[in-house]
Amino acid sequence: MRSAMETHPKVRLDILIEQLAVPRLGTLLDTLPGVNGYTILPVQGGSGLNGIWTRDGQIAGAEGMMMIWCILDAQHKEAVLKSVFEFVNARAGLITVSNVDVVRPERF
Amino acid sequence: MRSAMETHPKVRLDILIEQLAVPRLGTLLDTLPGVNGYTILPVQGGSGLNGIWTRDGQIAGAEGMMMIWCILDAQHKEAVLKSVFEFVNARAGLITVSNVDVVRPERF
Amino acid sequence: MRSAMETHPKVRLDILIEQLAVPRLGTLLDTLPGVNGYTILPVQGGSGLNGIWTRDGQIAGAEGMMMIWCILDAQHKEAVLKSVFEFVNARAGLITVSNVDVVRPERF
Amino acid sequence: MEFSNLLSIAGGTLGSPVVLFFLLGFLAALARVDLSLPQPIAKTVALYLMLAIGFKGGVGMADSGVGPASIAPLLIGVAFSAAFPILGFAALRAASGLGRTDAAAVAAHYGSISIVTFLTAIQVLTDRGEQAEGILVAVAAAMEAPAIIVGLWLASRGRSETGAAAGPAPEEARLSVREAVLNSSVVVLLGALAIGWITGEKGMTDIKPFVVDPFKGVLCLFLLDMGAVAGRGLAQNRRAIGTGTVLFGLYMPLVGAALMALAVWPIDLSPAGKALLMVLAASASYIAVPAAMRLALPKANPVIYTTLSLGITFPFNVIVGIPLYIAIADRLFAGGSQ
Amino acid sequence: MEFSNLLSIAGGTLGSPVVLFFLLGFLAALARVDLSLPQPIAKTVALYLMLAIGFKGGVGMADSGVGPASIAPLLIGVAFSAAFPILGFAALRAASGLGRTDAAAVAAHYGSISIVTFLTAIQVLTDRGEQAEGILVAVAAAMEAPAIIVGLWLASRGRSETGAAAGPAPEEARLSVREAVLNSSVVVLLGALAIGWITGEKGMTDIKPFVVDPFKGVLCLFLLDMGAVAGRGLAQNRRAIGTGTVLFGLYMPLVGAALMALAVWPIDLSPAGKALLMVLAASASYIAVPAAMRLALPKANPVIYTTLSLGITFPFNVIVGIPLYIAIADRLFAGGSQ
Amino acid sequence: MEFSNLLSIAGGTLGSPVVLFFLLGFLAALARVDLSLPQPIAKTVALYLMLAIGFKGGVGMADSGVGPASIAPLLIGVAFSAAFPILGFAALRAASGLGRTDAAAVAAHYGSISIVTFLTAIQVLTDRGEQAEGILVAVAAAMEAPAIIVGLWLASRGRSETGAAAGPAPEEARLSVREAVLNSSVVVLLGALAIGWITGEKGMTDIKPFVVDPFKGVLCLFLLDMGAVAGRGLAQNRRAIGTGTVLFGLYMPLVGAALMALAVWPIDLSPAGKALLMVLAASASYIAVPAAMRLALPKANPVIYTTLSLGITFPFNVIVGIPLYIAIADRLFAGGSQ
Ligand SMILES: Nc1ncnc2c1ncn2[C@@H]1O[C@H](COP(=O)(O)O)[C@@H](O)[C@H]1O
Ligand SMILES: Nc1ncnc2c1ncn2[C@@H]1O[C@H](COP(=O)(O)O)[C@@H](O)[C@H]1O
Ligand SMILES: Nc1ncnc2c1ncn2[C@@H]1O[C@H](COP(=O)(O)O)[C@@H](O)[C@H]1O
Ligand code: NA
Ligand code: NA
Ligand code: NA
Repeated sequence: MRSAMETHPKVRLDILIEQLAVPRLGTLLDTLPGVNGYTILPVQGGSGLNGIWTRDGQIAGAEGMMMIWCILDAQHKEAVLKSVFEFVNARAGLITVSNVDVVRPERF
Repeated sequence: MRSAMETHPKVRLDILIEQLAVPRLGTLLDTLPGVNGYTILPVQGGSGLNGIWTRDGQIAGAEGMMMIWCILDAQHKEAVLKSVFEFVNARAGLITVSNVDVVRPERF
Repeated sequence: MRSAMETHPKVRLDILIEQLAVPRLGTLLDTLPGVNGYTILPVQGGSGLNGIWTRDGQIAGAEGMMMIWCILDAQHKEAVLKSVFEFVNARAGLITVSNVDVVRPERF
Repeated sequence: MEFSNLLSIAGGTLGSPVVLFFLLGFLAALARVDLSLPQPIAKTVALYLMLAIGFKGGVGMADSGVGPASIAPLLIGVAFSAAFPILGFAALRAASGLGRTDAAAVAAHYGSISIVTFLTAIQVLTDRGEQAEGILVAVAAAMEAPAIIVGLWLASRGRSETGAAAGPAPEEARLSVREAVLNSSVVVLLGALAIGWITGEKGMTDIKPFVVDPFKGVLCLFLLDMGAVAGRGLAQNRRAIGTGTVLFGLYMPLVGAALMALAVWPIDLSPAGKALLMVLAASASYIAVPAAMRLALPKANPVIYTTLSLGITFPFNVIVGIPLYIAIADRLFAGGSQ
Repeated sequence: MEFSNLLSIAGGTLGSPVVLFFLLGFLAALARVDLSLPQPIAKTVALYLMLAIGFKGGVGMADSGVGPASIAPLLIGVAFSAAFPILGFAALRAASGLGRTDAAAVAAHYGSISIVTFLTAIQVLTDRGEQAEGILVAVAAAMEAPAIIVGLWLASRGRSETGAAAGPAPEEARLSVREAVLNSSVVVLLGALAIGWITGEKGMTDIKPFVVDPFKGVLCLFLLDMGAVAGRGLAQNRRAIGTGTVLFGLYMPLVGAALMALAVWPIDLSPAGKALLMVLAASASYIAVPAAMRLALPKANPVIYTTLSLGITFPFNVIVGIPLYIAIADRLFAGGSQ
Repeated sequence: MEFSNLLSIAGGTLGSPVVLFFLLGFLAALARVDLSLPQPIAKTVALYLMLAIGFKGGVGMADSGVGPASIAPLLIGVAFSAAFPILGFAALRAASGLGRTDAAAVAAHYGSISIVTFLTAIQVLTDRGEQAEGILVAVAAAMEAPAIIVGLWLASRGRSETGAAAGPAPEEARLSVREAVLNSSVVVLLGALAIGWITGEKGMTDIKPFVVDPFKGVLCLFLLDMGAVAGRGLAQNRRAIGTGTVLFGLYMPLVGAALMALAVWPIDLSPAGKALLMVLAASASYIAVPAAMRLALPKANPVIYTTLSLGITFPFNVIVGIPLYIAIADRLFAGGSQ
């Protein structure tokens, strides 16, 4: 008997991006074939080449980043990564790609 | 000389789930053999088959998701995944599985 | 033609640590060779050997953890992990290590 | 004169900062400018309003005493909350084309009540110099749960018919009802009611600068947020719900208010109290019931019930409904006594 | 008459909205309904209360002047905070079965003070028409750090004994004390005290509608939250701490208050001021000290010290202790002057 | 007498709780103690202040009417906002060694306005018993966007020169200007202005305990936060910006205020109104413009423009500038009428 918990390989993108740009990135993702959804996680602060920042006390959204978590099928990886990288590279941000397994492959 | 930083393979689950269901998922996880802990991360918003949502302005917990991060030993992966998938599949949510290394294997 | 989206392997650290200790961990990371940045994500709650906790209602920072996300080059993995583990092991916390790919290798 | 009375109430309502801030948030959202508050603030402002309204209700009960006359509105409220979802369910199944689960979920919302609509109506009445009995706060709280129970029952009747489990598992249903009955809004509302009752006028003197004086201003801020959330939901999802369903969100409040007007006719209650019961009947939940449905009926589509109750019925009630119900109550119930 | 006086104070306290909201949050938590505020709100409400109480204290100091008589309570407070942990440590080691590190961490909490208990007592006194000297706010702030230093010293004495490092590394200890002395609550408290002192009655007129009028209502909201957090901790962890430790959380406040009553007997201070010093002595920290212990003694079990100070001693003081200490102070110190 | 007048205003400003709380947050940050508020609170307090100041401005407009005289300050404000960045850009390119993109971004900040500085100045005037025309709120709002448009134009002129795209893509520029014009602060400010205008004194009576009474106290809390953020930025980044740039942050407000003093000389406006226009001219944006620059000019270094406007010019204006501009306006414009 095959295990009921068969899993299927997919690709995970983690995109760190300025929160001001999140709506536009969302619009971009919504149009990309192969992207059926994404999830936005808040970021509290960080450190990088441009120094340290924190969300505390800020009234404007000017400073501050968000993390986008997006699961997709490997067949769309190349094209999605290309579009997203183009967007992110024009501003402050990072993208990492990794491999994950999921249970319901048809969602992605 | 062996390295002091020997690492050990473990399994990482990322579970996206409606925040209303988090207490019950927590209760479930607490009873599963092989789960010694889990961590809850807030989620700010997202997009999926049911459209876009955001946490902003919401007074009720009805909308809104959380991310559960759980590290466990590979030997329990199958059983834990089965139980968690059953729970998550009945509602809105996603699970991904990936491989990580840890330093202190006995914690998990 | 080589793909424009060539990716490069890097190492991802996820460090769960008490939020009170985050500034000191940040200071430590800033001094470690090979660490060019890190990102702090808020944590809402969790469960472990010391029971359940949640951020809700807390006025002091005494309870509460943060997640540190740090991408680095494999060549520094061993040394960074050693220093960070020493720090984290003295207090409540977890570290996981995993493999990711990035587009711009020179950032890390 | 009646019509001019309605117009004057409607004018008073529309000229009130409370409603204007709601419109500001709503219209800005339709123009894609988001004026919503950060979630921790929105939740706390809601909690504050529960606390304040509960406390004031309790002090009111301490002042005027709670006689046997208070039983009638409580019973009417509970009965309405249990019966109205059945009517709503039938209407949705007949005219809106929703499936059993979605229809049951939506119907539960309309049997239950919207505490924000209730608050807004209290403010409009206060601005007119009218005050209702403190017990109404308890009635509002008591009207949340019955509709949920009946809604889940309506959904679960599908189970036997279809073989598949359309309704909730019994354990889920039990937990969801507990959630609805014991959600933090209701507990704060009833707890503050009890504290107001215990401490009475002395307690009121103590915390009046917190619960009374800034109340209306805080309500403005809150309705700015509610308008923003309602408008955002409408802008995003108006295409996701059919015309029959949208119409339901407009006529159902009127039906509810009309039925309630009949039910409260004979009982001993101030005209303001009767108007508030009509408002409760006309309003649709968007705190307790969406949460309960999410838990107990995860397969019901939240976009439908949320957009309908928050994006359509709530603005309708704030702008059109409340002045209308008050004018009708005025005409029906205050006429005789004046 | 003394007993009836105690009863009347206790009745007054229990009938106060502030304490009733605390009980609401506490009892709801025991029934597994969480009424806690979102963290950003809880933190800001705490900050507001520090700001308000500091500012009022400063204006009080500007009004009445700060004479050499203010030195005595400051010195007594600091001495108490340094000495009391030694007594607590001995009691815990003898009767509660805690290890050195845990005992030291707990003892530090009881030498230090709870600003929320202090605020509640001020409110109870204000409700009785009594007012203490403004300098008491500075005394409260000064009592935070000494207990931390002594607690860390008690923990570190184990180092040489056992070989293993029971106590903190010196650098950790230094940073933790800095953290405790310069944590944002203390800085806002003392900063607002200074600003109140500088701006005096004129400043008070300016911001009275913010720092005075809504104060008691905000305190109700805050104690609702504190009750929720205290009850939640107790419900989750009551089995994690032994009976000897639980008893410590009940008798230690009484011992502290009694010792403080003796210490303040001879000094020149209002009865309300003396009552407040007893409250400070009886209360256990749950802002500064837990943070310092987390940092400097990561191996001490936070469940023990948090549950004890917040889940046991804090409710005990709010419900039983404060009326008791005030009644005693009344009897001992006001008797002569009346 | 003029000098003593300046001193008395400066003394009054420095002795005001509002400025003292700013200093508390600022100095604590320099001593590495962070008194900033959690972000949801900071955002909401800012929103509250917009709402309150807008509403009061609108009621003021309803009271006194809005005549053709209101056009002049509006036009002057818009013209200033469009022209001043050109001057600032030239100065930065000549004396601060900034590249084109950074200079354009900074210059846009100084043409635009800081609403917090504006609020602080209104409070100082109110404390002196002076009140400006309600229309000034609309002027402040109108001065945000022109500077952004001109700033982006200045940056984009580099495109053709260098080949590389120094300026924003047209689509980015359009969206950023929309963002600046329709950011939620501006919409709330103008929306509340409209609501105040519509509801007038009646609306004011309704929500005065929310928008007026606690206003100054809330402003204290807000400036505590702003001081903390300004001080933190300065402490972290003072080495990242050159002396020429720092000096720009000190002389540019003086230049702006002086030019504005000339511009408003002939027009029909209260001395308080003229003083406020000088304050607007002197102040640099840190809400709308940083956001627009982040979006439209991602390659401009945010450390420079944020540190300069928030860490240098804002404290300078709060402590030195506001009393100075008011004293000058007093001398120039009130002299004749007294
Ligand atoms: N190596 C890294 N790992 C994780 N996050 C990073 C890393 N480098 C930069 N970041 C994040 O990206 C933000 C902007 O980076 P930067 O533009 O280098 O200042 C930082 O504040 C961090 O939040
Ligand atoms: N492919 C995906 N990657 C990441 N998150 C997703 C994905 N699909 C859905 N989600 C998240 O799951 C939520 C519910 O999805 P859905 O039920 O498809 O609307 C969305 O709002 C997202 O937060
Ligand atoms: N296996 C695990 N997976 C994910 N998070 C964990 C795990 N174990 C512990 N944690 C997190 O670490 C915190 C402290 O753990 P503990 O010291 O075991 O109580 C918990 O509250 C969780 O947030
Ligand atoms: Na209803
Ligand atoms: Na104590
Ligand atoms: Na300016």
